[in-house]
Amino acid sequence: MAAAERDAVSLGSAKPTLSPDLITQAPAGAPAQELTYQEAIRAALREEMQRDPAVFLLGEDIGKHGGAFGVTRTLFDEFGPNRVINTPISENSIVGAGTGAALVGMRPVMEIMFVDFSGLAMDQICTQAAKLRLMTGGQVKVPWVLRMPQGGGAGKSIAAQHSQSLEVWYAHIPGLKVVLPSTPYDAKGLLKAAIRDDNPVIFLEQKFLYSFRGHVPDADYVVPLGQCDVKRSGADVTIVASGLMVWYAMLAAKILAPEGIDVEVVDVCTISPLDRATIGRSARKTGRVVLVAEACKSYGPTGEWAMTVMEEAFDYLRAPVVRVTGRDTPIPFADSLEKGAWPETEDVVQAVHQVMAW
Amino acid sequence: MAAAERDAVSLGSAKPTLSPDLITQAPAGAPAQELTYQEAIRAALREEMQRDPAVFLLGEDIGKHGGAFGVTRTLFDEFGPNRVINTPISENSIVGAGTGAALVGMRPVMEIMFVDFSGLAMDQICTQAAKLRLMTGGQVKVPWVLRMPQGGGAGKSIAAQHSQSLEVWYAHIPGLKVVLPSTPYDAKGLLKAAIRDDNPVIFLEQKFLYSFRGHVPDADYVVPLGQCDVKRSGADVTIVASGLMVWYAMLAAKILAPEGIDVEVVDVCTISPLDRATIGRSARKTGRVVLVAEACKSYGPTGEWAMTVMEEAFDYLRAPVVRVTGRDTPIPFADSLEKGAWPETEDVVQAVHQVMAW
Amino acid sequence: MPLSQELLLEMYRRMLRIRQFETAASDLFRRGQVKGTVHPYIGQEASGVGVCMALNRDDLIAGTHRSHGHNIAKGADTAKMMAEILGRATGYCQGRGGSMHIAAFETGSLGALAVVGSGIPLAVGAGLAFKLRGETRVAVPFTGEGGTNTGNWHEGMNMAAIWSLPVLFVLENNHYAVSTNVDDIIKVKDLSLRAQAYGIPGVRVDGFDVVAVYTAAAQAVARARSGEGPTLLVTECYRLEGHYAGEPEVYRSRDEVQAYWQREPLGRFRREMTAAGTLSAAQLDAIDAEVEQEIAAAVEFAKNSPLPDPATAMDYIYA
Amino acid sequence: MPLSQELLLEMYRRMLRIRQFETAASDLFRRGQVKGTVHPYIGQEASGVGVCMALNRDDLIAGTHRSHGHNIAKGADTAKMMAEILGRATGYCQGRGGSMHIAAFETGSLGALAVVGSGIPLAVGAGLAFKLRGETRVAVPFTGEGGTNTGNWHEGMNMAAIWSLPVLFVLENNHYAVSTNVDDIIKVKDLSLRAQAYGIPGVRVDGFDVVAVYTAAAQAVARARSGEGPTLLVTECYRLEGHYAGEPEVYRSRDEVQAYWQREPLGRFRREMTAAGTLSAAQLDAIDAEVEQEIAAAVEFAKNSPLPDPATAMDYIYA
Ligand SMILES: Cc1ncc(C[n+]2csc(CCOP(=O)(O)OP(=O)(O)O)c2C)c(N)n1
Ligand SMILES: Cc1ncc(C[n+]2csc(CCOP(=O)(O)OP(=O)(O)O)c2C)c(N)n1
Ligand SMILES: [Mg+2]
Ligand SMILES: [Mg+2]
Repeated sequence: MAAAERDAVSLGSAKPTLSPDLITQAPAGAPAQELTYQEAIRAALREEMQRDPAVFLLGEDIGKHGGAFGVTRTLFDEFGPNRVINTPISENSIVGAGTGAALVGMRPVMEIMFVDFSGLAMDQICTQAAKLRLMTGGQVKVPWVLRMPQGGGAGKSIAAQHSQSLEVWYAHIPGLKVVLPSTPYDAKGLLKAAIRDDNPVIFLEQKFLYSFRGHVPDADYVVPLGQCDVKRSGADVTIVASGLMVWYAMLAAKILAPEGIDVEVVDVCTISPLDRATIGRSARKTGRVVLVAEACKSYGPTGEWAMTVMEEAFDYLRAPVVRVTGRDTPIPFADSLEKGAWPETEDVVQAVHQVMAW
Repeated sequence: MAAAERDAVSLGSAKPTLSPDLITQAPAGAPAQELTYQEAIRAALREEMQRDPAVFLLGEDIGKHGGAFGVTRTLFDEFGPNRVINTPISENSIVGAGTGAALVGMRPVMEIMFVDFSGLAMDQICTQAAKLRLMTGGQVKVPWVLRMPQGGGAGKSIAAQHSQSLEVWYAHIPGLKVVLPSTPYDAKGLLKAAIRDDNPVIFLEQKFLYSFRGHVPDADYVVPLGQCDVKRSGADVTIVASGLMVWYAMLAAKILAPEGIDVEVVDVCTISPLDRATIGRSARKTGRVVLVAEACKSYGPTGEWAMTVMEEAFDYLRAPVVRVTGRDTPIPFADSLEKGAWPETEDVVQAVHQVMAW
Repeated sequence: MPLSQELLLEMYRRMLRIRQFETAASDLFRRGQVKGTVHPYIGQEASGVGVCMALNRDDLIAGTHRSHGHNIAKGADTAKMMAEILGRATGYCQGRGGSMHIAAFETGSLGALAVVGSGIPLAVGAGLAFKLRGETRVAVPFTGEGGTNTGNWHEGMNMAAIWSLPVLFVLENNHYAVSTNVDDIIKVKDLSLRAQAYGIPGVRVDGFDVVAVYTAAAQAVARARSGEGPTLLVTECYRLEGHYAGEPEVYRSRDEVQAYWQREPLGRFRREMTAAGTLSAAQLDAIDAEVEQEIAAAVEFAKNSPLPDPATAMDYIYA
Repeated sequence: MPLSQELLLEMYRRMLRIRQFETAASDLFRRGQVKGTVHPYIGQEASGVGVCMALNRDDLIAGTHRSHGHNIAKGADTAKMMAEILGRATGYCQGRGGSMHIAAFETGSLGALAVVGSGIPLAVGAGLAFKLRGETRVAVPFTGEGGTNTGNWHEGMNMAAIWSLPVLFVLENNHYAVSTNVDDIIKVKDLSLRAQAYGIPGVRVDGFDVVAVYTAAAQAVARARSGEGPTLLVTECYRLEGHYAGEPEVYRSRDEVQAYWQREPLGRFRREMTAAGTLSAAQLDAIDAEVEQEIAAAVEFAKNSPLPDPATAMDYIYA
């Protein structure tokens, strides 16, 4: 698992094209430091645990070991076994226990090592936690966060049961909020917002991004849930993307600028509830839309985004919405097959050319 | 549970507007009998069990009791305890055991009482069965069928944990096929095709439809998987729907005909793999599309259908695609709240007026 | 030491409340006035009451699809419960939950979850919170014997055991899971044996004997409060009605059911208490009259209560 | 009766194959030639070999994320395995599976599933099929001690028990689940006790002693074949390497690991067999040379094999 992490690191840096300066968010001047996505998540956990004694961590090997990707490393030493709790391999009950603790006033932050394993916990996540508030007529709320690494990136090679992007499973269930940050800045701000939110929040972490760096303010801040973030504003075409795909979109924008194509990039950093207004506004402005998601194509997130464009901007469309997605396949192990299973920046560039040429 | 069934029956007949003659499929002349959707499913199970000794049933209370909705009633007496096997309450392992049996040459047909409980079995369904063939480089196949009642219909009142429509959870996972029949004829033909298919097939049964009647041929027939079925052909507007919503669409078509609006109804009876060609052909013909699904709106099936229309028929669209869906809410118990949680025929009629008026 | 008259009378009152409530609810259901389904707790009254009388108001129970009785045993208001079952705005869940999700948080509930086994980890999590905060409260998940075959049960028992959490696992063996007899789905005859896999005590009691259940529960609760960890308490009872009101029961004989009716907990309690002279028939008759009135009033209250306003349909989806 | 020289030599050969294979694979991984991850089986060789030598070719094993050893023990070809780990078209899974999903169906596998516990119900289902068809084959799911806390384990044990299926549950207690020591996640010290919850026999053996494992497995397999149902076999061994090759191991001391190295199964086997004069050093040395060559050849074969053709990317998604 940390092997996958190591790949991410090496490959992350071996891909100079995907450089941190593609996205700058920390307000100029304000004191900030450069953190990786992984460090930013850890910083959010630490600060929220310091701020609120009700916050505690629950998950497999999150103690000394620091979890599958080292995200919680050092927190066990800092907060001890009552705030950072190692569990047995019991995903459904980890989430269920988190719900029970939340029902009596705690604010658990749980980790499932890979989103792929959350199939074991779907009942507690979607059928219990998401519905408890409504089923009880508002007698209770379930304030928890479930952190789950997901997705891949060229050359991860951890095959079919450790590589999926499953945001749609959760985004389709009312009562849940679903977040997928693309940058260290967003990761920290969104996680703080998620921990302070009174609803069950699915916090997805794109594995390949763990090693990505960015400036993160020292000051306490939150990135509000429920909003898309325009990472780049442009006049000619809108790229709607989330997670790692936002970086591909930004890189594509950079590649396309010299051709005189001015790209706007809308980051769906909260997958659900979906900020339809921002997507609609951008689509009406540019009239051309490309959707990019790492998840499998069919019944994936791009469908909902496309319907949103249809509902919000139909009369403004100058070309059909085009999508770039993961292939409809379980992720194969071998490099030579895995490569084609996920979108690449080149695919995004090509899709933009396609909508511009329409 | 059979209480829900009883409601379906009574309400089914209490809704004269939804009469069997809205859809006729059995070839005229050929010997046929009128069966309910439930009886048609049972007939398919019986005939396939007679045809192939490798076919057996696995599920909770499917023996003498006949399952939550009585679908397997009489089969235990007819085929005995080695072909109709009652299980403990262990959904994940029921599916996993089915997979293991399928790997060694059996063709299990499993029942999970309500699709809502399948959250407990997502790992075995989506992360194991769906991926085994690819992960093993084609060394094996997993020929099973998983039957799951889903959905509601006005006045079912079984609340948040017994009323969901979850086809998207499965349709998003490559390796699975997902079926949702709307009529007794399709239910029998699709189930036979599913049992003979060499892949894991999710066979969803709309609970409110169990009591619906239709003519079913006596002769052996299958309805091939992977195809949409044009239930009504028309020139002015296309309604894409599945399950119970197909009946609302047909009824809407009947209501709209006198107004001179000629509706085409495309039944997405195989949710996945999606027959994009048929949807595209119809959308290009009519230029106006209404999507109807019982599932929750956000990240539900209508998104993928909308994207398909975008990809297949953008230049032909004379109005934005409009959708009618379930509300983004866990299903509440009380009649007065439940009513609005699901689409009604009136909503479909209104949506058609909307696209016609564009 | 012997139990006080007051306590014994309250046990009888709550058991009778359950019996009358279930009878009334099943009746309303058969007459089509209750939608959905009703899972009667008749035959298990002594189990729920014996356990809940050993709890404090701030101890929490996790319920199931069959939790009318658990709520009433914990002290819930039968009028608000009947209103919930009829889907009225005045119900505990404002009509959103209905029979299967009825949960009175004001009297100490963690919710009633209709997915078998799913309530167990909630109780484990509540117990974990109690321990982390140094509270002496106890969490009590109720499960049927069918529910012990779910993964949740195993995972929850193990977690509570390794962290020695203040949890009392109550396994109500009413002998059936829908149509399935316990002997067809569990090989061991004594279900309390299952505690051994987790290194915690397993206790088995006559679930028709409210005093025996209370005594065993009180011991386990004391153990939990003092930090010694969880206990598995198996109450041997019987589901005297169908799985749901009106269920055909093709899988068991009338004789079997009749035989168990001879042992039903209310009649037995009255016989034993009056025979021993611990309680008088007059005392119990008074409660009979009182409860009959209470339930009749609950039905009236429910019937006269308004349905939830459709304008509130989107409330309570998010906090 | 004493085991034949031939059998003993084959046991040594397979254990050594595993040791050498894992050493070579870990080495390739550290040098970046294997992508993803590698979970070495070193320290558990006697467990897998002892069990699999007691099986027929058409008996089936269900593997885990750590199943290189299980496959080799069952007789898989090390060249096709190494090719799979390097993601080559000549691998058992044509490069689609890699280390975590390596499964040689030709020598009797049900697959290797990397979601802990998920292989158990598959074996139960295969056992069910064997029973329904009146076959005398046996299904054998391997699980680590960490895996016994999954719902799958409980559900599978119960199903196999109530239907008395021909299943041998092998619980390999290598003392760690990633960084978590068994004592922190399971309260009972003797894991074979867990069989009692299901009314089936639980047997515990020294997992470093291949003959002891073989003998216990053979008995359980005979029992299963004769229709007497499942057995839980706990093999006490140790994970001598990190959870995955190169894993930092911050959670345990070098001394602890060193102490266990003294007991590792291959040296022990050689010592005991030569001391007792059952096998000669020369016989074992010959196997050492043979296996060293075999594994070197396997690495060569793998390195020289082609990667899967991208044109085949959509194959094997549907049958
Ligand atoms: C996970 C799951 N599977 C199936 C069902 C359908 N179901 C409802 S109650 C029940 C039987 C439960 O038996 P038991 O645990 O003994 O409780 P009892 O009904 O006897 O109170 C079943 C199978 C369910 N609600 N949840
Ligand atoms: C359900 C699930 N949770 C977590 C993981 C991550 N993980 C991989 S191996 C492992 C430890 C398994 O321990 P054990 O069962 O003892 O097997 P061992 O690794 O010791 O062979 C974990 C937690 C997983 N693969 N599946
Ligand atoms: Mg029961
Ligand atoms: Mg282990």
